[in-house]
Amino acid sequence: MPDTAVAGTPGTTRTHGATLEVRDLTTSYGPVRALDAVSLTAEPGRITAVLGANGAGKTSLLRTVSGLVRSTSGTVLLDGEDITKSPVESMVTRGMAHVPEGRGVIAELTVEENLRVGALFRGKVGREEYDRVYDLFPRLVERRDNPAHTLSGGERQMLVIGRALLARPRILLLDEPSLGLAPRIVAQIFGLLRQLVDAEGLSVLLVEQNARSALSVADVGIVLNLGRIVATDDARTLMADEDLRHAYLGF
Amino acid sequence: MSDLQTQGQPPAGNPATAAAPASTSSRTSRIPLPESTLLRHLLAVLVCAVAAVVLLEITDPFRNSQLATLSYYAIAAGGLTVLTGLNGQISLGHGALMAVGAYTTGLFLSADEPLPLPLIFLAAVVVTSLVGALVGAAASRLHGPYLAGATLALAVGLPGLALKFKETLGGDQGLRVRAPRAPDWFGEAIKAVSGNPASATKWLAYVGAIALLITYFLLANLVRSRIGRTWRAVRDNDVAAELAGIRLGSWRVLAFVVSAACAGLGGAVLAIVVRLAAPSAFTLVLSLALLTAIVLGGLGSLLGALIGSALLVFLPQLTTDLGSAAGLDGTEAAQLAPFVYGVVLVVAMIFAPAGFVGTIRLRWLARRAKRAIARESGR
Amino acid sequence: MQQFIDTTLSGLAQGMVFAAFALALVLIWRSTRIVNFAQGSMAMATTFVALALVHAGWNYWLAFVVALVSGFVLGAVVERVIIRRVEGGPELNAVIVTLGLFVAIQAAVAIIAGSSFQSFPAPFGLRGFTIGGNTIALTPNRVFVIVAVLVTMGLLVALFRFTRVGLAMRAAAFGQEVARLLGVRVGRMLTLGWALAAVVGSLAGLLIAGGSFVYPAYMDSLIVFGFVAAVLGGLDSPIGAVVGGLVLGLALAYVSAYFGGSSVVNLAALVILVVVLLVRPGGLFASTQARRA
Amino acid sequence: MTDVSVAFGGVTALSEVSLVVEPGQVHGLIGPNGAGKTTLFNVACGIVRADSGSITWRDRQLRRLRPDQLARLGIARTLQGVGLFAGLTVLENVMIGAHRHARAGFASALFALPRSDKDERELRTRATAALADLGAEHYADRYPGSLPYPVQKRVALARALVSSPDLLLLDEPASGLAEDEMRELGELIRTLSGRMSVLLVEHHMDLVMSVCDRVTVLDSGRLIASGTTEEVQADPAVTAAYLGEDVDVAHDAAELHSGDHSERAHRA
Repeated sequence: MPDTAVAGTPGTTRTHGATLEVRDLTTSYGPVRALDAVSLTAEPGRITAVLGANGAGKTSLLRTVSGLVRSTSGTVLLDGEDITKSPVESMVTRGMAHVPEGRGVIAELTVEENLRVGALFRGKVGREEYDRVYDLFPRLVERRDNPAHTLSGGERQMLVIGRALLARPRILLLDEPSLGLAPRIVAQIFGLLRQLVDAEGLSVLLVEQNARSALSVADVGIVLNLGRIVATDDARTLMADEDLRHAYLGF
Repeated sequence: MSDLQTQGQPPAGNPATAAAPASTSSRTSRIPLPESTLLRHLLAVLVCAVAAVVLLEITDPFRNSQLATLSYYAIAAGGLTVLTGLNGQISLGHGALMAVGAYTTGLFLSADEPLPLPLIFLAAVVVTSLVGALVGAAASRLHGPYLAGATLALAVGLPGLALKFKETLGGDQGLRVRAPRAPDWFGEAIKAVSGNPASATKWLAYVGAIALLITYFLLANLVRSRIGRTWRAVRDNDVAAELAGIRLGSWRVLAFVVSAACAGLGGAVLAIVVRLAAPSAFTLVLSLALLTAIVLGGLGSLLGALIGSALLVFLPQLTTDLGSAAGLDGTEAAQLAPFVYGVVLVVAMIFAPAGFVGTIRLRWLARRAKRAIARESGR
Repeated sequence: MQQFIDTTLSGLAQGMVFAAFALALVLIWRSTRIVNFAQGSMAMATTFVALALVHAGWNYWLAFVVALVSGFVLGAVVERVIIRRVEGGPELNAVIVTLGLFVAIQAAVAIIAGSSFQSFPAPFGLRGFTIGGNTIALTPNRVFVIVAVLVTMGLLVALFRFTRVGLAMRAAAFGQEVARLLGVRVGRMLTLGWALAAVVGSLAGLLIAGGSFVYPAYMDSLIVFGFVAAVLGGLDSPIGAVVGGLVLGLALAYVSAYFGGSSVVNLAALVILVVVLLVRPGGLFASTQARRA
Repeated sequence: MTDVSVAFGGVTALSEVSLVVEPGQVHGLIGPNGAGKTTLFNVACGIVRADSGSITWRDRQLRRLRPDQLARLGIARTLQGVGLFAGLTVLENVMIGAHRHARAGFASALFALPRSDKDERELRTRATAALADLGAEHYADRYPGSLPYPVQKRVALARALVSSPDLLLLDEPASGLAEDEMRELGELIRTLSGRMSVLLVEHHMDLVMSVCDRVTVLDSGRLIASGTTEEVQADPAVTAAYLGEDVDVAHDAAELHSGDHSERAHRA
């Protein structure tokens, strides 16, 4: 196991990740149904990848899970506790970190400030935890005092993942981390994700359009189409499946 | 979902199951109205004119003068309804635009041999329209708070001109306006209609009523036409409007000009009714009162503007009386009216953003839609 | 020369007040995309609180502090009870609501305190310092005005830069959704933002009232000047608001001194506003670059 | 459209993209999220001005024209979502679409001259016909907000069609539709192609592949493939753009940690 990056990092007192269970979740935006009775489970120590073309409902799924959008019906359970109606602000204290689509950096704040916002709810956070993020992403060190809007796409992605880690999540929701990034950078970020999951046992629910990259790192793959789950399988099996290609490309 | 099924099939041509009865056809089935917009609107004007004569003749001189006041508020509010309600541009500068009309009228009337009144009114309208075109051109690139702030600056800044040009505009004291006398035929006509004596107040009330009727006739024509529809389209979704071939800037400026023209006429009527054009008459409070009138009446409805204006005229009276009864002294009681305006603006925007007329209309529409859906699913 | 120096000094002092007022507008705009047209009325109301206390025999400074605290409370209540309902809705609705508050608060104060002119005490002398036998337009009170605004700005910078609450407020203002996902109580931060802005606005009201007359409409032109100053600097930029306030203060002082007196000051502000909006709609310090990225 | 490039504050959204829409054809424009499809659309209808390159329609240079001018030249567009005027009835919405055919001016409207009435009647007839074409004439007097989403989409389409455009730009017409509605839409688009040229942005591949004559594929602001539907389906670059490439995750992660600057090089 490649553990060069993560081994020996301080502050890994976390015991285990959290189990996220979604049951019959349905979400509508006005008259448009974005999610139709979706059920899935994300388990500790595993990366669960949700795949599908544009408009399949992937982002709606994450937004409903974290409470940004209210579901029409269905339940979301975190370690067995019903969090369907919990306010968004409380999710992070329950151990859920949601990294939204489009690299949700706060553009006006500096890199360091963005990181600090990530740990705000925890009260005082030791310097070593910030250093740990900078160790993971050495590229951020030199940009520390630059406003986040000056960062490149890859750097932003590193920043938001680092920021999410500062919240010490037990489950990480990632929305299209590959969007607009060069394949190399995507591979790097996914690789790092794998290491984190293996080393610390957290759960990851990864939403991706870039199916091959996502499946190469994930344990389980779920394919959404028009708001419905059309396939759930082991990542490796899914990779070889024609259904996947069809869901995406229609041929 | 039943809608989809009705949709998928070719129209059955069965009027009983048609989604919504065409409002025009249901209207004509009850009261036969002429097809032509012109005739229809002229008919309405005629009815209103008769009503106005009756109203003015059965009420005392004090009420007459109140109705004259109502007419200039309603004229200006009608213009503001076009701008804010139909076109979505807010203006806090309409008080200042009324001032332009009032001062123009005052200046023309101060000539040794003044022009006939209609010509003077026309001049006031033209001058104010020009100012409105200028303001509108600047405003067409602004939105929401920026536009509000800019027109606010206009409302506060423009009266400064009157102070600056003391000799012609009379400074703080304002410009005395020589209200024109009633022509002889007017007295005879009134005597023939009701037997009442024809006072100067009555004459001014009639002038106001005529100006109001003409304004609302023309505005109603615009609202009903392609022009009004285009304004509403620009208000609702400017990108989609532009994609449909509408040049946003020109249409916004046009709305401002029409609106300013009304403000100018309102100011002109105000000048002869009050017999004074002074900066203190055109403060920000006037602009805000106009805004209250149209919000209260329902943004975008001429009838709403008229009702709102009526409240502007009669509400201060009512609240002042109430205030005095509650033991407030005169100046304190006079402040109750603006207090109510303010509270009304806040409450209306929070609880009934569609205003008085708008809320009723929305209720009706919702009921109609519900009925239509019920009918479809019953099929 | 003497006149020029005097004009500049009084322009600077005026500009400082405009800057404070503009800053308050910008604070609210940044977090809620609303221009608070009621800010002048709110500040006026708190000034009347101070005046009532002074009349009741309180010490000026105590009254001053109570006025600022009442500003804080008023701002918080207004946001929580009223503004919350129109936040994020059509911008026209929010504009109309703040205008309604503007009128209502002003009228309420007039009903309670009367609409006559009342003199408001100044904490420091109103006689200019004497330098080399000439009395210049810099009075101890003006020094106080300038210092008070500078101290307030310093405190705000410290709050936003160095405290956790300040960071949370900025996060809430710039990235509502992200901030919520990170556990920031955005609603609470917005309320706090309005409350702080109301304090700064109240400060401007108290400063401009010092040694002068107050009446319910005395802040009417200040809301216009504050808005012009804020737009001058670009509604998004606190530094822009300060610079815009100073520029406007100086410009108006010169206009008043050299072109036709105080009657055209309002008109001059209008002209400046229109020119800026037409030439640089985003203001002189527009940070559109950051917004777009 | 030749060599069109657009950049937003240093970020290149489109890089030297060229495409030709033939008269009477349906041309599909596809690509993954963030590929630049919407930007290209915005350039074509004038909302965004291209930094370089040229856009020609019937020998006219269009690059510097505003959307309303383009609309008057016969280029109509639907918006993502629906973009209807909420305060106008369905019929009025469609009548706005016919704006470029209106003749009566301000004066005739102000005085309600018969000319204005006649004009209104003509617009209404046109609009009613357009609604009837799409089977939505029942809804003429309703307000868009009270209608089901698929019906709103039809109305939006009717609004674009009523101007009898020569070029129709359809922005994700199938989003939010169920499968059977999508099939109807496909048939409709096919019938349109005889009357006008259609440029279609869509991510429902079934629809694109069944209605388009030619397809252009964008990825990261670049054109990666263009041709008939069969040609595009067979193109490995297209599959790679959509599904991503196989990558050796474990290997690359180590590189990230060593702080290489490959991304900078890539972006340059």
